[in-house]
Amino acid sequence: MERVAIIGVGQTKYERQKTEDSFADLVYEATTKAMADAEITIEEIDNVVTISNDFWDGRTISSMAVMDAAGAANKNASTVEGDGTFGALYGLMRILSGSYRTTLVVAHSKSSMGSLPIITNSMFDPIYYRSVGLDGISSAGLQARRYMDKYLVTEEDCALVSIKNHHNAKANPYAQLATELTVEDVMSSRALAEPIKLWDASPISDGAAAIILACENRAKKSAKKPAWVKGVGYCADAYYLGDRDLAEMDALSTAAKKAYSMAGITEPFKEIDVVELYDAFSYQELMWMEGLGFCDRGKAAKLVQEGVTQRQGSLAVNPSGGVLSAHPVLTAGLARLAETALQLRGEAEERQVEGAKTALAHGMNGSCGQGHCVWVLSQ
Amino acid sequence: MVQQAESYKVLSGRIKLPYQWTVGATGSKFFTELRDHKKIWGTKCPECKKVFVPPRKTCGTCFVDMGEWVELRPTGRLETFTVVHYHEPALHGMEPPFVYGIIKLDGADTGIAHYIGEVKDLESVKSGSRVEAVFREQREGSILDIKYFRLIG
Amino acid sequence: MSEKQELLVLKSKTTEMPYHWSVGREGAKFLQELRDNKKIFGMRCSKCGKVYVTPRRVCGPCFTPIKEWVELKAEGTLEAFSIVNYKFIDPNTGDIRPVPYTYGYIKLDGADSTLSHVVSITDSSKLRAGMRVKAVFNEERHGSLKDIKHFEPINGK
Amino acid sequence: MGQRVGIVGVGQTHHRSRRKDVNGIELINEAVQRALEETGLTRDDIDAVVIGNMDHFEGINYVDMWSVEGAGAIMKPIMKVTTGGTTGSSVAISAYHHVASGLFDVVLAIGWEKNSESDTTGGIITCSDPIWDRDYYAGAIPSLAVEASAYMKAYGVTEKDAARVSVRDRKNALRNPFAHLRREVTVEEVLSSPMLSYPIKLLDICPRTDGAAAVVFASESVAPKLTRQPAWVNATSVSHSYTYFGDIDYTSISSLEIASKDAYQQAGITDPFRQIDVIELYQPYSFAGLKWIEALGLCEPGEAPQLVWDGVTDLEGELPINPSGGVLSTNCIGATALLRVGEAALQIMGKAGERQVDAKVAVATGFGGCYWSDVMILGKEPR
Repeated sequence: MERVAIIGVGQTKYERQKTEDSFADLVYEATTKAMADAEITIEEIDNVVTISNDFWDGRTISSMAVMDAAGAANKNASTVEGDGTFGALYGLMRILSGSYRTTLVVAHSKSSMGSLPIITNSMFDPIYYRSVGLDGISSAGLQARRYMDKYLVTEEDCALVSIKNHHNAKANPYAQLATELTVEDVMSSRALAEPIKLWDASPISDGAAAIILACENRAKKSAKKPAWVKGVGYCADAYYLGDRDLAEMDALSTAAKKAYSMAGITEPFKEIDVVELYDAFSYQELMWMEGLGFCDRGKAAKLVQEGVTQRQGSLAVNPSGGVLSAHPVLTAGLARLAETALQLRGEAEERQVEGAKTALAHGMNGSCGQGHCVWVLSQ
Repeated sequence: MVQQAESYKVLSGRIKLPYQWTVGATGSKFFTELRDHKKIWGTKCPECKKVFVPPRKTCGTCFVDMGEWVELRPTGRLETFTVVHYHEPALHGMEPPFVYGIIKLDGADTGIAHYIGEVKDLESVKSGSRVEAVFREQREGSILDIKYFRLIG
Repeated sequence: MSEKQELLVLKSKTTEMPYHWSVGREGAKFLQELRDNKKIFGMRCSKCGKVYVTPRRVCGPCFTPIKEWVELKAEGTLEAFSIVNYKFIDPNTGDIRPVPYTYGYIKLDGADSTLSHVVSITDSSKLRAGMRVKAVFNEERHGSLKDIKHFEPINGK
Repeated sequence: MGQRVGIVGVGQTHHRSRRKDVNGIELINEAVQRALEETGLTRDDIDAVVIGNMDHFEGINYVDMWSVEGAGAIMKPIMKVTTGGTTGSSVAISAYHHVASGLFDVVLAIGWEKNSESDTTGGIITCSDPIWDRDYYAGAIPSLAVEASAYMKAYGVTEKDAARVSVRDRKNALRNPFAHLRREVTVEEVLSSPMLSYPIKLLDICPRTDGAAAVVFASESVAPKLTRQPAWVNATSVSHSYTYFGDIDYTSISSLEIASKDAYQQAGITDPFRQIDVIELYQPYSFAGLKWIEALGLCEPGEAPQLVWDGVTDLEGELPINPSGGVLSTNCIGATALLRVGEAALQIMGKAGERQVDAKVAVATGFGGCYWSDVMILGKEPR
């Protein structure tokens, strides 16, 4: 694969409700920040990929609303759904195909705008599933229970993830929920869909993120240290929840294997220094760590207990505070990529993982982690 | 809920469109059997031999049409469940706390997502529990013709 | 399967999806002026000089932030129009939208882009592209584009 | 540089106003199975899938995830591309980049819509800005009417001229077993059909359709093994400017001018009328069959009616346009632009059956969003 790198990143602060800004305004903020970061002009951006979702945006062809704000006028632009990692993949392909040199990828999310239960209920097929009324949280409850039953993971194990990530968020100026919690705080928080409680769940967030991808020639001249893309993989499992063993994550393992083989990684736990993954719920961080091959099934909780995944640990997971501390749905994956780029540059400030040379960013699509996207990046 | 800002700052509105979702011949057979005979049918893949409930026209993995219908008993095993503690009237009429489960019917290889009803003690719901379907009196040809599953034995 | 399989269609029960769209600072100022002072403001791009009547933070072609406000007259030219005379569901209400009505693109004096709104008359013989029209404001205004009741022809022009 | 890419197979459903016998997933599966059959591939041979539609037409969120069983994407990479009317061409262009990038060798592009499942105009209205446009916007017809009126006024074009375009496309559809509307119409019928919004009448405008299309893209190392004559992708271009409806100049389809010029340059086309052999135009209404072929540079402004009356764009003419019957005969929106690409590919591959014309270079276009245009050029020779 030809070498491609992230040469600029921009994020807004993630907040519960950004009343003053339309979602196009958020796109403009993230875009201009990424351009400033890369020290690049809009003329030098030769194509744009935006991330939109017509349900979350309350608008058909929602990408139409952000074309001006993304600087896409008179450029080849396209739009991908998902959490931003999939859109970034398309941006990557457009460079690898030899068609473009620099892709701006920008995602926005105003999760505060719509009804989260109704929008997530709309993920379920209208014939067999939707009328039962499942939504993003209750379906996750089904998965959490299955995973915890099968691998004897406890609610306290999950609480440790929540404690770590909300603590990490204190070092991240973009994060929304930064606080010190105890196991007791998490355990006694309001039950949503057992075993998921309020502090096991991510918040509703507004915010945007942008990255600029560049071909090797351009990246070599980059103002900031490029974060090189070493491997990518993505994969989708079966759709109906009842078709899958919800404790397993074959799609994630497949995506990770692909990304690792491209990146030449054989021992992910040893070779990867920092991980930003899509922890929409505390249990998911444990599951995805296992799916990513950092440990055997059911053993992630032990790594968390031992502090291995702390920012100072040997495998820092979500030093940004992760999705648990800010969950702008359509942006959250791209934010993971932006954070890993900052880590590899050594510019993650208070949340910097020392000596981070190789990083992994993870994104997700659909309910209960049906689809996954894995990126491996290095200095 | 979001804060109510002045209308000139935040426009409150809605998207309200009517939908008529086509069930298709395979799903229609499933629903009419449920409605007319209180029977649950699945489809069986001729290649991998998996029995899909709810039924599908095509096996998504083997990518062949599944012509064979298999009648299932209304009993099965609770694969997983969750007790829901919030109220969402836009989505269903259930009062919290109530229980969702994924039920694998005897003889089926896939699960069905549904309510677990008649639960007197929430602690009694366990993964692996035996359950049976309870049908509605008034059935209209939808997945809700099964009122819920209840614990047995 | 029997050859006479009845084919079912499921009608949606939950069709209403509520949204709270942020107008953005610029749009909010526009709507506030409309509501409080019956004034229509445009925004001028400092680079290309274009005056946009739909307020916005950035000029798309120039990719330059727009800061300057320009008060516009509440009258202008009907650039183009179309008499809508077919039935469809209005997604704002879920019901059939009343027709006929005249959908028009109005270029307010001093603006370079158009505003889409309704024109008061539906008689095609009395409408022509290029005719002069003015905004008629509602007495009760709530801070939305509906504070303009409609545009109507300016007599004799 | 990336690898060269060719289309090796096309599958589509028999398009209908309402397919009550299949749900959306099953509809998609029909097109996918046909595309696989056509290429002699199995599901295992597909490396990745790209899919698109417009969410609010069926009310299904995360369609890529929902569709996997029908799309053949279980345990495979799948991505959803969404750009409104241009979705089908955006999906095709995305599939091209998937393969050209070198990450994949065989990629399936899927476009679909089940327009019978909701109110199409109501769904389209939700594409307008909720604050600035949605209260009065009435779908695409009024803005197209504006374009048509301005065009008629500028060049003395008549409603009858446009009717001739409808007559051509509906006649061509008779030769396409997959087309939705397969009944010939006369100029008189078009002119006397109900007026929707002057000058657009019922028979000037596209129908709404249930249907799906699946197109297989393959790399240069694989494509020649799968088919005798791949349809090589010679150019792709996109013009998606504009955010607000009020900014658009409805009297010119500048996006198509920009996109086609760009595509011609990539494909080495300097004289489009001579060098292009067949066009599948995303033509949502009859007047576009005149004005937009001028935008494509086939003739001077105002000359299109004569070209059409002279039969030049008929199936037997020098430059056939819409041999498939086009959008006026079939319009399953998310599939519509992909069908243009698929039909253009069938013409290059020599697999267009009764609607086959002699073609070395074919052009497919997409239209949608804020007057956006996409162009893809396919050829017998790779570039």
